Amino acid sequence: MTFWNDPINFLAEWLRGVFMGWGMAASPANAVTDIIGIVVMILFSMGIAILLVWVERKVVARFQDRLGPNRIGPYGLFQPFADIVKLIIKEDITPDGADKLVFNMAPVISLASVILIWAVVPLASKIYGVDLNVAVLYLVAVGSFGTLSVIMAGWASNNKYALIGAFRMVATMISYEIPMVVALLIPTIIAGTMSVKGITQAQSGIWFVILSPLGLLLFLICAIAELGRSPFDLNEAESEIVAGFHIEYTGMKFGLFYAGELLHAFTFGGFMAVFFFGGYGGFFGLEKLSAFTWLSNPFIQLVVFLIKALIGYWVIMWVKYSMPRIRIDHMLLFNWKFLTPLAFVLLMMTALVDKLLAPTNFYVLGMFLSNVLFAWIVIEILRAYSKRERSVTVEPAEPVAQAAHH
Amino acid sequence: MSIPLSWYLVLSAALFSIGLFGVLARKNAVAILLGIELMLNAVNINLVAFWRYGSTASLAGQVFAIIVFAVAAAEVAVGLALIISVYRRRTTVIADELDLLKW
Amino acid sequence: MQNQWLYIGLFLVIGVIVPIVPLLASRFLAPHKPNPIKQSTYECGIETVGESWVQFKSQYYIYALVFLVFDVETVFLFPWALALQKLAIFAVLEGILFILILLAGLTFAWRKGLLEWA
Amino acid sequence: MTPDQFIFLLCAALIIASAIMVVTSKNLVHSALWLVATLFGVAILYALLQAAFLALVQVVVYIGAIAILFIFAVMLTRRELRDKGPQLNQNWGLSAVMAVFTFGGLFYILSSWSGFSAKAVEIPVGTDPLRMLGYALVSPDAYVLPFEVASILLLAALVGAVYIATASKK
Repeated sequence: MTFWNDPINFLAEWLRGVFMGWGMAASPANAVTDIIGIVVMILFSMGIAILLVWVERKVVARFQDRLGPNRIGPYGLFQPFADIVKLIIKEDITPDGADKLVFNMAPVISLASVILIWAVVPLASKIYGVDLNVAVLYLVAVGSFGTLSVIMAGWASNNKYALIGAFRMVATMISYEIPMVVALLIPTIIAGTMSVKGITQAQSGIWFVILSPLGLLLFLICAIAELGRSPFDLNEAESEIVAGFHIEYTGMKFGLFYAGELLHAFTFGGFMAVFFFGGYGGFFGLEKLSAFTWLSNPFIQLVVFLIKALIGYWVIMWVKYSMPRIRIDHMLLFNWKFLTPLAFVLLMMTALVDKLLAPTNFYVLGMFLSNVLFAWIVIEILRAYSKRERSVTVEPAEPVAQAAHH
Repeated sequence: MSIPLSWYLVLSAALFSIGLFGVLARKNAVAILLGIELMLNAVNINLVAFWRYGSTASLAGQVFAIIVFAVAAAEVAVGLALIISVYRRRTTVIADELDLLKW
Repeated sequence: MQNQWLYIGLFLVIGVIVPIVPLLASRFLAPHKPNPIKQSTYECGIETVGESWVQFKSQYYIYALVFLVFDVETVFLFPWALALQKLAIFAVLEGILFILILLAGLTFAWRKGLLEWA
Repeated sequence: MTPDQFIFLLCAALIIASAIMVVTSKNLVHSALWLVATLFGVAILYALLQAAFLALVQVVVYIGAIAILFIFAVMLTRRELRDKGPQLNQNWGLSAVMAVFTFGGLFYILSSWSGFSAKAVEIPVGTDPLRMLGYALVSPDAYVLPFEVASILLLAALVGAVYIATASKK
């Protein structure tokens, strides 16, 4: 074991040795090492969040044909630090009539719920917090704390806009959680495990995006909705309710919500990579070839994972900055009348095809073609539906005048 | 696992009693349902503890806990729907004031 | 197994402490000069009217209700999905029956006009 | 005291304290939030009992769905909970006595049972309770019937709740 093929365990062993050298017993030394590991992991995620502030601002600027931050540091890279300093020294206002304890707890829970996800993120085959055998469900469970923090913030602010924003956000989050869970069930079925590391390893041959492209689409849409980002950003429709549930939050408390959202978006990008694009793994088993064994080096894997996660994050940003906002009723109807039935039918189809074709040679082809066929059917149904809708909306030109008599 | 089964059972009994108190003493119907939730959780602690301390090969305890989850969800859904329906008609959720049905 | 959860627990504790640190820093570094205007509820400069905890549209509640039922059922599918590869085809169909019952509920809610934002 | 016991006691203190807050808090939203704390404590207990799946289901179902529904319901029926007057009815003293007696009775019955202070057996290495649960839930000679019945129960609850919630609109 050297630093280069197993950095975390190498450093942990070294630290443990140091602590034992100071006369510590074995189990406290282990505990302290673990705690240091956790702190490093969390600080790493926070470092990413800080970097994301810059990425987000720079990318949105480019989308809108602006320059973005470019004053502090090269390419404005140190802008986030200036932002943090500003947020910390800004006066923190608690509105009158706010429920103080709940008001102060909400941003902490919001960020903590995102940080908790990082306990299971497989950054590389040997760089991860813990390989939980129920990790997929863990993601869903941790997400419910995010929902809770939103409703706490909206309720405690003593502000109508905040409450309305919170209700919209919570309605979106809980509605889209159903197809999200289904989208998570699909990799679980294909890989036969709920451990994210196991799912990554199951993709060493072929990425799940080929086996279930519709699952990926489902996951992406639900991830955007869970994040409350455009086109699902009803929660903070600036023109109506200013900022939604965090309207009354100032200074660092707002900063925590903001950091949480950015980190959450990146984390979703990361999990998109884990569930559908082979996670830290190389490309279609490339690392098994003797010329590419260097791909299974943990540092390379870490870089590969971060690049894939960034691409996922970029797609989420791309959608955010090029889509208009959808009305709340349309958004909820889209989920309950389209996405949820689609998700369940897709789940049934995946389970059946997986079961029937797994022993045969046509597995990959069958899975892919069944997805294509299913997508085609859905598109045809949608086309027929929209044709009918259009024929309905053209008609009322005359009856309107008649209706006025009643 | 150095915790004896009795700890779990006593904790669960205490939780059950607190829930019972909530059900009996609260005025607000929503609060009464909160008490029922506590009681259901007490039951679930027992079920899971008995699974763990009995034979782990038989999954009856876990399966029953899952059924209790489903029952709790069903109870909350119907119970709260009833409360809201009553609230719409009578604009009150105080259980003592819902005394229209006397016979 | 247990150690994994201990690890998650530690992660939880530290994950809560990390957001609190900047809040505390802000408490010591930021000015604190409250006044009634500053602390009033912000509604775009217009003075706030009536209670802030307004009664909201009950449709949100209906969605939450449908969500509750669906959430419970989809979560129960996880053990089935996990064991799927080694299940007999009959058992797979059992799971599919479970999903179909779920979809029947959705169809009911749909037919009843419950999903409409009316 | 072993670390396990320490965690258990912390967790038990959290559960009991927040459960008491649930039944005594004047503000119902606070009650619901305290319920979240209680439920979270119970989830930790499940993790301690090595029922990882149930611990997570507890969080997803109770905190993610049931608690949210409770908060929604409280806000929908807010007119009455402007925290005026006591939240306990006049029989609360009697109720407290009954609760204490229930606890005493349960404690007495349990402590006279022979298995009261049983120790846990180690889960055999190599078994995966979660996967076993997956088989058990859908295999015909195990629990497939309760599983499907639970689904039908939830369907019935959905139908009933929806009917009740919409009937009063007209």
